Amino acid sequence: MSSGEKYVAAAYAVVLLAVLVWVAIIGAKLVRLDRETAELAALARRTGPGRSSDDG
Amino acid sequence: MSVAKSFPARAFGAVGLMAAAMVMVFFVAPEDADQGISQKIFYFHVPIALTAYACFGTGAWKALRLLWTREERYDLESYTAVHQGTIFGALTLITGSIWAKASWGVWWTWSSNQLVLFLVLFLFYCAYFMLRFSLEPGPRRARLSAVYALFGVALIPVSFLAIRLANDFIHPTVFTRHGAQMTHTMFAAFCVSWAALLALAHVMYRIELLGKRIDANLRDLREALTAA
Amino acid sequence: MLIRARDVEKRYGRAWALRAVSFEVDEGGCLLVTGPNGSGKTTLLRLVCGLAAPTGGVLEVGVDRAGLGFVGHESLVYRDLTALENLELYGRLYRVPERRERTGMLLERFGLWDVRNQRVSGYSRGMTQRLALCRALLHEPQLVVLDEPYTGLDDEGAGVLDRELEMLARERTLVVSTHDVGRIDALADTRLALA
Amino acid sequence: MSTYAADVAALARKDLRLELRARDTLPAMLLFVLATLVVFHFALPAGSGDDPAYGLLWVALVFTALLGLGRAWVPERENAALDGLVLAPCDRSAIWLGKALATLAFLAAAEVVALPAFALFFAPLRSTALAGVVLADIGICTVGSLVSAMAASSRTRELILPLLFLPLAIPLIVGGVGSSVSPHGGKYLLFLALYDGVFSILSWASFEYVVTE
Repeated sequence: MSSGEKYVAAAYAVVLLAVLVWVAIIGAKLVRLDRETAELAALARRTGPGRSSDDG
Repeated sequence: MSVAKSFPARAFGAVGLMAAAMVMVFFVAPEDADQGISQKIFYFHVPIALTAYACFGTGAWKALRLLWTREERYDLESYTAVHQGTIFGALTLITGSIWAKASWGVWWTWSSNQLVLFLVLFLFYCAYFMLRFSLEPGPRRARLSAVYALFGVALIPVSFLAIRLANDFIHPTVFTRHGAQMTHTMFAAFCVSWAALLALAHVMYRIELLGKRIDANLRDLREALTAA
Repeated sequence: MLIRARDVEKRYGRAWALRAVSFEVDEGGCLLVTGPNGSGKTTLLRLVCGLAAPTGGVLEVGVDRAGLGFVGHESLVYRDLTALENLELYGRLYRVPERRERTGMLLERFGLWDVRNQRVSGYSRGMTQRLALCRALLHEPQLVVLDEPYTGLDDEGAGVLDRELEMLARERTLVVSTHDVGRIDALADTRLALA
Repeated sequence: MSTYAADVAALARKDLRLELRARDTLPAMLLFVLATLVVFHFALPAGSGDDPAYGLLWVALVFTALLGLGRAWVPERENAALDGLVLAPCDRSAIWLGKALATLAFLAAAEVVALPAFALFFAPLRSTALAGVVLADIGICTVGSLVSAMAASSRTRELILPLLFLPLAIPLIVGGVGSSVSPHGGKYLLFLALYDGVFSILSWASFEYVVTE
C-alpha cells in the first residue's frame, strides 16, 4: 500500500471508528436505561395495582 | 408518532446511501490526476464538514423555536443537534489533518480556511457544553443554551470571513483549492457521499434524541412511583 | 378577578418547586399564603410577579410590570448606592411623575429620611427592608406582592409595616406570604396553605 | 425612543457612579493592561520587529476587557438587584445597553493609558489602528456584556466567561490586528463594522431571554 492509500484508509477508518465509539456510548446508555426500567418495574409491582400512586 | 414508524426506513436508507457512496468513491470515481489516491479523502472530509454546518444550523433553528414557543422539547432537540455537529466537527478536523498530511506532508496547516474555521467552531461549541453543564436544569439553562447556539451559527460566516482576511497578513501563501474542477463522476460521488453523511447524521440525531427522551420519561416515572 | 391560577406547577429539571396550586384573587382582595419553608411560597410569588414562568397549569395576572410592586427576601437595591440614588434610579425606570416629591414622602413615611444620603451597605436589615418597601410602592402599584415581609424587621419597622399594610389592603390588591400568620390574618380575605 | 435612551442613560450612569464609589474595576484594569504590556516586552525576543507587538497589544486589550466584563454584573448580583431591573417596565435590552456603555467607558479609560504606553514601549499606532481599537471595543462590550450576564447566572462565573467569550472575540482580534498591521487596513475596519452590526443586533434581541425565564 502506497503512503497515499494508507492515509485514505486511515481517514475512512477514523470515521468508522467514531461511529462505532458512538454506538458503544449509546449501548452503555441502553444498559443503564434497562437497569433503571427494571428497578421501576419492581417498584411499581411493590406499590401494587390497588394503591396506585395518584390517589396516594 | 409517524417519525418513529419511519425510523427503520431512514436507518436502512442511510446504510444504503453509505454503501452507494463507498462504491462510487472507490470504484466509480477516477483517481485524481495530480493528487493521486489521497484525493479520495476529499469525498468524506468536505461532506462531513457540510454535515456539521447542517447540524449547527438545525441546533440554532431549534433554539429559535424554543425562544419563540417556550416548548421544552426544543431544548433537547437543539442540544442533540449541536452535539451531533460537534461530533462531525471533530471528524472534520481529524480527516482534514490526515488529508493535510497526505497532500502537504504536515499534520496541520493554517492555510486551509475551512480547517481553521472548524478549529474556532470546535472551541466555541465546547464552550456551549461547558455553559450547559454549569447551569441547573430548567428554563434558564434552556434559554441560555439557545441564545449561545444562535451566536454560534452567526459566528460561522463571520469567522470564515475573518480567517480569510487573516490569511492576508499571517502568511499570505496563496493556496489553490481544487475543489471545484471535478469531473462529472467525481461530482456525483461527492453528492452521494454527502447525502449518505447527512442521512447518517440524521439517524444518529434521532437515536440520541430518543435516548434523551427516554431518560426524561424515566425520571418522571420514577418521581410518580416514589412519590406514592 | 385580578389573579387566576389553575393547577399551576413549577419544576426545575428533577426538583419540584411547586405542585398543582389553584386560587383566585379579586381586585382589592388580599391573599395570605402560608406554609413551612420550602413549600414553594417564594416560587409562587415569583410566578405571580413574572420573575419565573410556570411549567404547568394556567396563571393569569391582570396587571403588567408597571402596576406591580414586589418585596422579596432580597431587597433588590444597590448596596453601594444611597437610598435616594436607588429610588431615583427606580423612579426613572418606572416613569414615576414628580419623582422627587414622591421619593421624599416615602422616605419620610418609612423613617429613612435622615439616612437618605447614606449607602445601603451601611443600613441595618430592618432599614434595608423598609427601603425595599419604598422601592416597591414608589410607582403606586395596583398589585403588591410581599414575600415574608416581617423577617428581619425590628419592632419599629414591624409597626410601620402593620400600618402600611392596613392602608394598602384598603386601596390595593395584596399577595402576602408569611410564617407568623397572626399579624396579617385580619386583613386576608382568601388564604392558601402550601404543604 | 426618548424614554428608552433615558433608561439606558440612567442605567449607565448608575454603573459609572458605582465604579467611582467602589473604585475597584477601573484601577485594576489600568494596572493589568500596563503589567501585561511590560510582561510582553520581556516575552518578545529581541529584534522581533513590530508585527508581533501589535498582535500582543490586542491580546492585552482582550484580556483587560475580560477583567472588566468579569466584574460587570457583580453589583446586580448583590441583593438580587437584577430582579429589580427585570421587574421594571422598561425594555430589558436597555439593561444590556446601559451595561455595555458603562463597560465601554471603563475599557476606553484603560486604553487612554494603555495605547500611549504601547506606543512608548513598542511601536507607533497609526490612525487606522486607533479606529480599529474603537470599533473592536464596541464589539467587545456589546457581545461581552451579554456573555458575562450568561456567565453570571452559572455556577462557575469567572471560570466560564473566558471560554464563552474568546471564540467570539477571535474575529475581533483578526480585525484589530489587521487594521494595525495590514497595508490596506480599511478592509479590516469594514469587517469590524460588520461584526459590530451583526452581533450588536443579536445581543440586543436576545438579552431579554438571558435574564428572564
